[in-house]
Amino acid sequence: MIPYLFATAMLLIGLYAIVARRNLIKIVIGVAITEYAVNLFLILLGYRAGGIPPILSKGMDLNKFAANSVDPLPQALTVTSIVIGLGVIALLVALVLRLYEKYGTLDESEIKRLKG
Amino acid sequence: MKGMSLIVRTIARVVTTFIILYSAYIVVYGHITPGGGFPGGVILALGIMLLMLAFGKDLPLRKLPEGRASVLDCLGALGFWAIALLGFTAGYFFLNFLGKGEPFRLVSAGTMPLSNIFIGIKVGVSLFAVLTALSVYRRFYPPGEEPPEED
Amino acid sequence: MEVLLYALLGFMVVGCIIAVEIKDLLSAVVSVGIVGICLSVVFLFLGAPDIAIVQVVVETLCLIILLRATVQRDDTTIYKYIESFAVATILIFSGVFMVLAYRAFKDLPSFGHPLMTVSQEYLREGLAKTKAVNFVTSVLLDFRAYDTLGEATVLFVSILGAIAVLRRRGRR
Amino acid sequence: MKVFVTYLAAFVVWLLLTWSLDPQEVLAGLAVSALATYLTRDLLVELPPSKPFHPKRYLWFLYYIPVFFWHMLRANLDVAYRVLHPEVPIRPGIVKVRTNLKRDISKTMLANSITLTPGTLTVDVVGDFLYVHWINVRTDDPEEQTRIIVRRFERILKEVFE
Repeated sequence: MIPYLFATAMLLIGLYAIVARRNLIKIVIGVAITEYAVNLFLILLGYRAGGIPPILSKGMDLNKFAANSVDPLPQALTVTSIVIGLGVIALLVALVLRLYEKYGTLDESEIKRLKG
Repeated sequence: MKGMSLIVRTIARVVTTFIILYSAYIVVYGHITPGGGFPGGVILALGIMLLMLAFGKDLPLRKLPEGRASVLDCLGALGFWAIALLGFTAGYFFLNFLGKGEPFRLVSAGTMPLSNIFIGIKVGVSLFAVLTALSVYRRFYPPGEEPPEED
Repeated sequence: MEVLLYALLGFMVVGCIIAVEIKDLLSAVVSVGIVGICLSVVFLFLGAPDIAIVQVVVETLCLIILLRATVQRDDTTIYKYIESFAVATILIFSGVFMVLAYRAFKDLPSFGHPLMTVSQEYLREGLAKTKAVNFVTSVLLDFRAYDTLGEATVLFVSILGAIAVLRRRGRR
Repeated sequence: MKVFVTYLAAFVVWLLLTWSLDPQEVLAGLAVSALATYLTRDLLVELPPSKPFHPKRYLWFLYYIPVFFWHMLRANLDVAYRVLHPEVPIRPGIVKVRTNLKRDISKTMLANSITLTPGTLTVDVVGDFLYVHWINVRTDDPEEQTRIIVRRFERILKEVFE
C-alpha cells in the first residue's frame, strides 16, 4: 500500500510541473516524471513478495517457478511503454526547439504575449 | 558540433565495435536472457551517438546516410508485419508458425528471435534518425535574424 | 529489503521535487536523470531485470536529448507573481486525488500479493507453447504480439512527427 | 590485418558474453562479429607499423602493468599526505609537457595513465603537447616537468605501441 502512495505522489508532482510551471523544459520534465510514475505503478502491481524474475533458469521445476515468479504481463507491456516515452520526449523536445527558434524564449507566458 | 579531443576519439574508435557487438548480443539472446529488441535497439543508437559526440555529426551521417536510414527503418517495420502476416499461412495473425526447437538453445521459440531482430533494427535506426534530426537541422539564431543560406 | 525499497522510493520523490522546483535548468535535467537511474534500481529490486535494462539505456538517451534542448539556456521565467489559480487548482486536485486513490488502493490486491489469474496461465503453459525461457519476451512477442505491433507503430509515428517538426520549412 | 585482429577480439568477447560452445551460438558469434567489424571498418585503430605481433611488445606490456601500479600507489600516498596535512601543501597549476610518442593510441594511453595517477590530470592533447593539471607543481622548468610526469611511462609505451 505505501509504495503505491509513493508512485501517486510522483504522478502528482509531475502534474504540478505540467500545470504550474511556465518554462517549457520544465513542462517536458513534468511529462517525464509522470511517465516514470505510471511505469513504476504498473511494476509495483505485479510484484510478489520474495518473488523471482520471470526468467527460467536451467533445471528449475516449472510448478515451483510458476508459484514463485513475479507477474510477467505488466513487465512486458511496460517495456514498450518506456521506449514510447522516449519517442514522446523526443517529439516534445523537437517542438520546444522549434518554438525557441520562432520566439526566442522558453517562457510560456512570453510566447502567449508575442503571439499576436 | 566539431567533435572532441584526441583521447575521446581514440577511445571511441576502440569501443564502438564492442558496443555494436553487445547490442547484437542483447537482441539475439532476447528470448533466453533479459533483453530483447527494444533495449538492443536503444544501445545501437547510443553507440552511433557516441560516434556523433566524438567525431561530429558528419561521420555517422556518412556511414548511414538519411536515405539508407529510412529504408532500414521501413525494412524493420515491414519485417515485423511480414512475420505477423505469415502467421496466416498456418492459421491466424501472429501465429508462431516456425518450429519451436528446444528451450535454452539459441535457435528456439519460433519467430521470436526474428521479431526481436526486426524490432531492434527499427528502434535503433529510428532513434538514430531523430538524434541526427535534433543535431543537424537546428542551429540557433536570435529571433528576427534569418539563418544564412547554405546547403 | 523493504526498508531499502522505501528509502529508494522516498529518494526518488525528493529528486522529483528538486527537479521541478530548482531554477537552474541543467540541474533540473540532472535530477531527472538521477530519478530515472534510481527507477532502474527499483525495477531490479522488484524482480524485473528486463525493464531495468530498458530503463537504464533509455534514461541515458533521454538525458542526452534533454541536454541538447537545455545547454546554455537558463530558466529566465520570473517568479514575480505566483500563478495562484493554477497552484490552487492543482493543490485541490491533488487532495481529492489522494483521498480517492487511498480508497481505491484498499480494493487493489495489497503490495506483494498480486492477482495473477491470466499470468498463471502464461507461466504454466508458456514454456510448452513457445519454448522461450524469458517469459517477458514470450508475452511480448507471442501472446500479446498484437499490442507490441501497435506500440511499435506509435513509436514510428512519434519519431516521424519529431523529424517532420524539425525539418526546415519544407524543401527549397 | 587490423580488421582481422578486431574480428578476432570481437569473437573472443562474444564467447565470454555467452560462455558456451554450442555450435549454434558459435556460428551466430562469427556472423555477429563480422557484422560489427564491417560496420566500424573505417574507424579501427591502426596496428603498429612494424612487427605488430613481436612477442617483445607483449612482454613490455606485462612489465608496464606493475610499473604503472607502483607509480599509482606512490601518487596515492602522496596525495593522501597532502590532503591530510594540516597546512595542505599544494601548488596547483597547469603545465605543458612534450611527448615523443607519435601514434594516437599511444598518446591516448599516456594521457590515460597520467590521468589515472592521482595528482595529475590530462586536460587536453594538442599535437605533441599535453596540458596536464598538476596538484603540486614542483618545478617551473619545462624540461624537468616533462621528465617527472611523462618519461616514466613514455619509455615503456614507446616499446609497446610504436
